[in-house]
Amino acid sequence: MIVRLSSSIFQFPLALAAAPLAPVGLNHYVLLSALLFALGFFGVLLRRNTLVVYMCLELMLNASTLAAVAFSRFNGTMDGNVFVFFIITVAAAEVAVGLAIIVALFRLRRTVQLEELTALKH
Amino acid sequence: MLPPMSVIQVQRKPLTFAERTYLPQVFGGLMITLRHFFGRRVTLEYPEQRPEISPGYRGVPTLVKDPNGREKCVSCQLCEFVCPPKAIRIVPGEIPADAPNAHVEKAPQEFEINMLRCIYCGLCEEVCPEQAIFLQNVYSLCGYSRAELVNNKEKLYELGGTMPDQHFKWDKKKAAADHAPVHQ
Amino acid sequence: MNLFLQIPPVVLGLLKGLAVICVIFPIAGACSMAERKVSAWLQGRFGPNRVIVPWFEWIPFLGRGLQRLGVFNLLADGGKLLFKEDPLPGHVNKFYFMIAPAIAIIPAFTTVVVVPFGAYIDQAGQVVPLMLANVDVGLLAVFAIASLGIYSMILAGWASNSKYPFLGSVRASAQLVSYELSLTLSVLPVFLWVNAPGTGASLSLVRVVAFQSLPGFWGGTWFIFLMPVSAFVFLIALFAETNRLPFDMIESEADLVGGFHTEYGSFKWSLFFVAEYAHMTVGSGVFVLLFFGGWNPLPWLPIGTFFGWLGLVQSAGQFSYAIAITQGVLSIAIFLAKVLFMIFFFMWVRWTVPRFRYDQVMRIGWRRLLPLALANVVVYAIVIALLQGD
Amino acid sequence: MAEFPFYLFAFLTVVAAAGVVVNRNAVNAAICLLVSFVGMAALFVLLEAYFLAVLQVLVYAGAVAVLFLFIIMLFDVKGGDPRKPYKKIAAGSGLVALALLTTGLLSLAKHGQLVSADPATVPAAGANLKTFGYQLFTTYLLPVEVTGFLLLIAMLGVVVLSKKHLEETEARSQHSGGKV
Repeated sequence: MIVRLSSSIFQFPLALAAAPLAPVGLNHYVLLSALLFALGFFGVLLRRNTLVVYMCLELMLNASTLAAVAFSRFNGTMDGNVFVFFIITVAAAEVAVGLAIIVALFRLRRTVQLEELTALKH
Repeated sequence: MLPPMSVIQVQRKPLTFAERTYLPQVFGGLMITLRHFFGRRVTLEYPEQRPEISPGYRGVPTLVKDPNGREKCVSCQLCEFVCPPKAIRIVPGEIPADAPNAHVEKAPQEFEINMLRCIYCGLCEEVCPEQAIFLQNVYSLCGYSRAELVNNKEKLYELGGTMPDQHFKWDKKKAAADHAPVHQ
Repeated sequence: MNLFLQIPPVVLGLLKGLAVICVIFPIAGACSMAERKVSAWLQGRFGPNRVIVPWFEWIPFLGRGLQRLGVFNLLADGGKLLFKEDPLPGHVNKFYFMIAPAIAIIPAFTTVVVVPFGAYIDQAGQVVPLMLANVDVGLLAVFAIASLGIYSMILAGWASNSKYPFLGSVRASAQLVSYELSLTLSVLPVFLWVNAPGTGASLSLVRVVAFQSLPGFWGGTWFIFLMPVSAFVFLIALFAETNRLPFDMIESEADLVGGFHTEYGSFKWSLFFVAEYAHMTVGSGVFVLLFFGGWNPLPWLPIGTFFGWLGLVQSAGQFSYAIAITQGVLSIAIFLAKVLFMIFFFMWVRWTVPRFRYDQVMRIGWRRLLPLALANVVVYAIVIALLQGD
Repeated sequence: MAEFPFYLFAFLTVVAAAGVVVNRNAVNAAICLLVSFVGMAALFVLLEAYFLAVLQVLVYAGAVAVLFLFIIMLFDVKGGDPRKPYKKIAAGSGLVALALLTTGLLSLAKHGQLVSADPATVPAAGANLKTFGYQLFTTYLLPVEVTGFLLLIAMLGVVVLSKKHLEETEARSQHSGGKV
C-alpha cells in the first residue's frame, strides 16, 4: 500500500514539508491536519464499503483534533486540549452507535456495500 | 400391579449470597491446592523407583524353563491357535537325539511372539497344558525397529527364566521311558 | 561513578531500558517453567526435574538442586523452541501471521517503561524512584499500551484463517474490551485518595507508593486494607486482561483446540507465551504498587524506616553511592519478591479454579464486576469528599 | 531535535491514512487506521499533550480500531469490495480533495506563516494533568455532564440496536431463504 503513494496528490505536500527540515511550528501541524482531513474526506467519497467510509470519517475527526491540540499548544491555552477530550469521548460514543447501526444493517441486508443500500432511492 | 414407588421430591436449596459469589468455594479450593503444595509428592520417580507389581499382573508373555533348566514347551501350538491377534508363531521341532530327554517330547524349533500384535489377554497362559508360557511382570518394552519387538525363543526364555514348580515332568517321563520296554 | 553520570541521557535511557528488558525477559521465560513446577507441586507431583547440563552435575549440592528445580529444562525448552522447524501453514495470511507474535511482545515489554520498580534515597533525603520514565499519566499509559496487546490475538486469530483461532480471537477482543472498563474504574478510588485537594495531581504509580510509605497509621496502610473492593475488582479484571485461567477463554483448549495460537508452532508460539507472562509480570507489578505498598517491606513499615534499621542511612553531609546502590538493590529485591508472589498467586489460582464458560465470563464482566466497580467509585468518592473536603 | 520526530510521525500518520483510503482489504485498512491513530498519539506527545496522547491510544487504538476489526471479521468481508473497489465519482472526489488541499496550501502561502510563538516560551498547558482536571470540572462542567449523558444515551442506543427483534429475524429468514 505504501508503493501506491506515488501519486502526485500525496507527494506534493510531503515534499513541501520535508524539504527544509525547518523548525516545526504551528504551520506544520495545521498543514498535516489539513492533509489528513483531506485524505479522510477523499476516502469518504471514494470508498464503497460502509465500514471503510466510517473509518475515513474517524480519520477526519482525528485530523481535527490534531489541529485543536496544536493551536492549544502554541497559544499556551487549555481550551483546545479540553475540546479534544470531548471530541474523543464523543467519537467513542459515535463509533459505538455507528457500528451498531452498520451491524443492524448487515443483519437485515447481508451487505455493507454502499450502492446496494438504496432502499430509499426506489 | 407394582406398588407405587414412594418418590421423594428433593428440593435443591437456593444458593446463599456467599455461594453465589463463588468466593468461599474458590478460597476453599485454594486452600486444598495449597495443602497439596506442601504435602507429600505422590509421583513415582520412574527409572529409579519401580512400581510394585501385583501377583496377577499380565505383563509381557514369556517362556519358562523347569527347575532343571529344560524347556517346558512341547510345541503343541495351542497358544498359537488360541491367540486372538495371532501374535504367536511356532515352528515345532525334534529334540536332538543326543539330548538326555530325547524321543520323549517335541520342543519348539522357533517360537516368536510379535509384541506389536500381542494384546496381553493371557489366553496363551490359560491354554498352555505344560504351563510353559506365562505373562510375567515385565511391563516396559521398547525397541528401535519393528523387528526388534518380535521376541524370539532366546529372548522369551531370557525374559521368562525358570519357574520352580514341583512337577518334574521330564524326570518322570525319562524314568518312565527308561523302565518301559523299548517299542522300536 | 562520574563516568556513569556523563553518559548522554539518550544512551543512558537505552541502557536502562535494555537492563529492564534483560530482567523482564528471563522472568517471563522462567515463568513458563515455574508454571509447570508450581502446577506439579499443587497437584502433588514433582514436575520436570531431569534435564541437566553435563558439567553442572559436578557441583556438589547446587547442581542437583537446580536440576530438581527444573532450571535446565528452561534452557532445553528454549533451545528446542528456537531450533524447531517453524511451520507456516499454507492457508494463512502470511504477513499478519508473522507479525502477530511480534505485536504481542512489543506492548508487553513497553508497559515496563512507566512502572517503577525500586527506590533509593538521595542527598536531599528524597526518595527517588527507579524507573524508566516518570510521567504524570503513569497508570493510564500502562493501560493504554497494554490494550494494544489485543491486536496480536485478533490478528493471529484472523490471519490463521481457521475457525478455532478465529473464535478465540473474537472472544479475546470482546473479553478484553469488557474487562478494561472494570480495570480502569477499580483504580479510580486509589487516585482519588492519593490526589487529595491541594496536593497537585498525578496518575503516577510513584505517588501511590509514596502515599503508602507515609509515617503514621493511615499513611502506612497499604491500599489493599483501605480499599479491598478496588483490589478485588482490579485483581479479577487483571486475570481477565492477562487471559489467565478462570478467564482464558481465548485459548480454552477444551473447546477451541488452542485458541488463537492453534496454527502456531515453535518460536512464534513461544513468543505468545513470553508476552503473556510479561503481561502477567507487569500486571502483578502494578497490582503490588497500587495495593501492596510497592517496595515497602511490610504494612506500616516504610522502606525509609527499614533502611534505618539496617543502618543504610545517608548522613546529611556526605553521600555514598555504595549505600544508595544497596538501597536500590534492596528495594528492587523486595518489590520483585512481591511480584513473584503475585505470579505464584496467578498460577495457584490457575491450577485450582476451573475455566468459566464464555457467557459466564461476559456476565461476570458486565453484570457483576462493572456495577461493583462503579458502586465502589461512588462510595469512595463520597467518603473521600467527606474526609478530605474543606 | 524536535524536527526529526515530527517528520517521522507525520509521514507515518499520513502514509497510514492514505493506506486506509486506498486499501482494498478492509482488515488492512483497519490496521492502517490503527497505525494512523498511534502516529497521531505520538504527535500529541510531541505537542506535550501527554494525557491526550494516552487517551488517544486508549480510546482510539485500544477500543475504536478493535471494534472496527471485530466488526470486519464478523462480517467476513475479507475479499474487500467484490467488484471495483472505488466509485465512479472517485475522480471527482479526488479533484475536490485536491482542490481543498491546494486552497489551503495557497492560503497558507499567501498569508504567510501562521503566527505561532516559540514553543519554548509558551507553557505547555496540556501537559499539566491538574489544570486539565480543574478546567474540566469548572469551566467545562456543563459539557462534561452533557458528554456523560451522551455516553449513556449512546450505550442505551447500542443496546437497543443490537437486540434482535422478532420482525428482523423473520425478515432475515425470508431474505436468506429460511437458512439463518
